Amino acid sequence: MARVVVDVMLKPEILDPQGQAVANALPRLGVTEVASVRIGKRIELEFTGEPDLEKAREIADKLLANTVIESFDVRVEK
Amino acid sequence: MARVVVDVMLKPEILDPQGQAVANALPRLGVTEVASVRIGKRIELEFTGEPDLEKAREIADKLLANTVIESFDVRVEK
Amino acid sequence: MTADTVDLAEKTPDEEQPYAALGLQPDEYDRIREILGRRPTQSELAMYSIMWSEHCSYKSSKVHLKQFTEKVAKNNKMLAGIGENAGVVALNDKIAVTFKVESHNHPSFVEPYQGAATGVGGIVRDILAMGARPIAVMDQLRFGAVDHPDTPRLVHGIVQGVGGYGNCLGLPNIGGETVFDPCYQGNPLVNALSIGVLPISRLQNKTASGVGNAVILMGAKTGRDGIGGVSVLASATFEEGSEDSRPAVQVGDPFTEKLLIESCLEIYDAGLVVGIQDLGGAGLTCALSETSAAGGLGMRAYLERVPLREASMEPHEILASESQERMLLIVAPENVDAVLAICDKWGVLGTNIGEITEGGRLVISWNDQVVVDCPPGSLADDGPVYARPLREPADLILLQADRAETLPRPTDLRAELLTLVGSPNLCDKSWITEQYDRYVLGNTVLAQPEDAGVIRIDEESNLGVALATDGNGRYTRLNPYEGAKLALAEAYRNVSVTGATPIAVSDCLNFGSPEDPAVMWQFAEAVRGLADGCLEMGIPVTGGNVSFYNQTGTVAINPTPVVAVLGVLDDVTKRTPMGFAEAGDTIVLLGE
Amino acid sequence: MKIGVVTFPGSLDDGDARRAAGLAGAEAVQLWHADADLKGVDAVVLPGGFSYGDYLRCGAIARFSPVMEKIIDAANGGLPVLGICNGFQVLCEAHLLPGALLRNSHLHFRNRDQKLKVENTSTAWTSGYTEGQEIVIPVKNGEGCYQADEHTLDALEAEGRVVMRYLDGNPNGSQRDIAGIRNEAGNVVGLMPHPEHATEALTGPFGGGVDGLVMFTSVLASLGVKA
Ligand SMILES: Nc1ncnc2c1ncn2[C@@H]1O[C@H](COP(=O)(O)OP(=O)(O)O)[C@@H](O)[C@H]1O
Repeated sequence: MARVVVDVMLKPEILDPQGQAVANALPRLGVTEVASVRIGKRIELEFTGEPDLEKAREIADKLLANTVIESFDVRVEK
Repeated sequence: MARVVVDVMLKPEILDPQGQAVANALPRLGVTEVASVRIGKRIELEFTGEPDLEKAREIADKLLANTVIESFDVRVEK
Repeated sequence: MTADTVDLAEKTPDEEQPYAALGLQPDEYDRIREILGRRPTQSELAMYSIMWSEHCSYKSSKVHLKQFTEKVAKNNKMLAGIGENAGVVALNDKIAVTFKVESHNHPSFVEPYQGAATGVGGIVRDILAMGARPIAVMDQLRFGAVDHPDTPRLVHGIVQGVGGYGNCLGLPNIGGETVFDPCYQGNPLVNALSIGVLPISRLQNKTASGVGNAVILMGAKTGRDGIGGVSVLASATFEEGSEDSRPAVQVGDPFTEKLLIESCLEIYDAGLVVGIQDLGGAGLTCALSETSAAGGLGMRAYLERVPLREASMEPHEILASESQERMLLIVAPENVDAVLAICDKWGVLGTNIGEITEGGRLVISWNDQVVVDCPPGSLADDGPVYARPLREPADLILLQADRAETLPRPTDLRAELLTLVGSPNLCDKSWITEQYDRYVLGNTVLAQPEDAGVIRIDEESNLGVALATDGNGRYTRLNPYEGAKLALAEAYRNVSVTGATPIAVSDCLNFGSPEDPAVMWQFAEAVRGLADGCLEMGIPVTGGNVSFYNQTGTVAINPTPVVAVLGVLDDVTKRTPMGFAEAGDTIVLLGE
Repeated sequence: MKIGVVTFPGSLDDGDARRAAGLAGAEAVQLWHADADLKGVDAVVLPGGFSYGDYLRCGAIARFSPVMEKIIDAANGGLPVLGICNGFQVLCEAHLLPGALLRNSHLHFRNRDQKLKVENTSTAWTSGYTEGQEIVIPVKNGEGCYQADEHTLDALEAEGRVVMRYLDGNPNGSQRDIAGIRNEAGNVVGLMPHPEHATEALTGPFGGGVDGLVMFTSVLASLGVKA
């Protein structure tokens, strides 16, 4: 089966409290070399036939991402 | 700055109610060619200096993934 | 794929079987062979090991729990009692309530969020199985020291799990307990209570009656969740480095459970079901054997029809799976289509997986291979029963001798008070309760910070119920008999002060290993205390749960019986909230 | 007057919304997500809950249900629509209201009695309040943090489309303390707090407040005016 991966991330100008919470926790784990953290979604779509990037983009635009606040990226995973 | 991406997905044997809900919704949007959907997290770590894969793996293992139910994958994004 | 079939078992009597690894004793294994007249198949061995585990068979507690039915005067308000999924008490000649408290301690240590979430999900299905609409939940939590490095993981995960599941299910959380004590460090307690209401005419049972009736599996697909979880998770303790043997964790899907509730209620109201059983920790194994044992008939089930999440699952895995959000229904053939139509309306999977047969055998096949053929009663009812040795803990005399009177008297009362107010056990709990929905369903009359939760049950008459739970491990450690009575008395008082009349009790008995005579003594004493207390108060124990093996290494937790008392208010508008109402009111101290 | 309350799979406060409609004097009508039929109702409430489990994003899947297609058309035609909590999220996903509701800034679900200031009374649902009135209504959500770009926020403020604002502490980190907004016409309102939980003294916020009932009596009054 063919897998298309849709990465959905909050747009840069939107506050990401979850990412921030992780970033704030890192120094407590002794990690000081990470400047920022953003958390988004990774969505794997298994197509029954050929992976259809166009279709995936359409699904992402309509359902998987809310383009008011999120941007997305679509790719076939080998 | 150098970005390391950590993909965190539920282990295959673990129930993914989110992915299932999306998969069930797709036919209503007229999409019939997607057999299954899995939803996980995509986490972007911006390193101040060189991207440190080892460090990222350590952070993922300790903090970003719950290894009881999730597995993760770490890579540098160019 | 081929499986270990009954035929094969007959032909290969000398095959070595890993019964010990499954938690069965040599004599228990011998009894299984005797019952079957041959060696068990792999699937049968899995089923016996699950059903005869402490968790399912109550083999160490049975002899003591008998007191709950023997000591209490017959109560004609009790419509279902111990042995059913949950006790049911009539409030009047039309309406009844059902409630129960249950533990999910070990899974919550492994995966706090999912462990606690599925704990809530499990108890709610017990309530649903009685024919009731679940109307509220409560949670009783015990954690280790508040400043221990592992405590945040457990507290936040567990509280979010309780909230995540209950909130998404739309059940108000009307109270609970939060206690920090180092004795729970490696073994937190997560007890959850649910209450439901039903018209008496809708009361359900788990009896698989009526030869030819269909067996319908409803709800989530079956996956490799918690395979062996009952025997491994619930009857063994955690050791360092046991990660590898951890079975896959159950993940809860409250959305599916919500649909399961709505579809089951619609099926009940349409009168379409003969018997029903929830799938809990022991999955299909328990549901198939308990329903068929209760009916006294036989059952034929076809495992290849069970919808699977992973096609590669083997028959014993399908039988042992602890996948959540499933129910088993017994339905007359002419009603099957109507049941499946209701499932479809709510988007819930419904699958006909078998039928009731004559002959008193539970026969389970998988792709035409018979993998189980046994008398269901031998699984459900005839498990081993132990009268384990009891011995008063050796240190008890010393503990009791160390009396409060010998402590130095405080000189600075202000500092004492501040210490008390600041202690994690006495401080404000709203940081927890604000994570729970108390308003949903619109019938919550009292909840946090009140002594008991009060729920309106009937909008016309304002009939309602009050619920409180209490337990004190430290008291119970010092004197288990009195400790259990104290827990009962406290919950009883908390219910009474709202203006309700207490009518029934449920309990969750959290103890260490029953194989330790000192723990077993604590258990026996606590049960005796609770039974005597209930007799004195004149209210029955309608059901509950025993959780053994709560310990880290060989050190048991403080014995912690959690007691829930249910009360009835004929008119909830007359409830008494805590706190002073008006200036000028007289303050009276009652009691000694 | 008939107030329709939609039941999506996973709706939780639908019964409460119907009860509130009844207490206000309306006939409550249950609308099923899979029916493309509004049964002739005069107003619609999208209730709180976790429609479709709130998986993916709150309200994202509900937005595509058959009943929503009808509601979107009717709302554009002036039908009064109130989205409460999850309903607010659905309205944003359906683009009947601008912006989006994100995870609470403190990352926790929060349930408390919330003080609010009524900012705008020129909507079908708030006409019974007085401008500036302070009310108490329960809030309970995990994803109630209202977000929109600065331009949209400025426009909402300028056009008086912020309907309610949090007072004495913002429970979820929403921008400009926004608790609820309306569309340009004022027939569509989205609100994070739950007015349906403040309609009976017995079960309402501490102290017995019934401030939420006004939202339901308001819509009846505004319908009466029109009729
Ligand atoms: N885990 C919990 N879940 C729900 N409610 C809780 C929980 N812990 C405490 N509460 C509630 O918080 C309030 C105060 O609890 P507590 O301090 O234990 O009171 P008390 O000492 O009077 O029993 C009570 O209403 C109780 O029901």
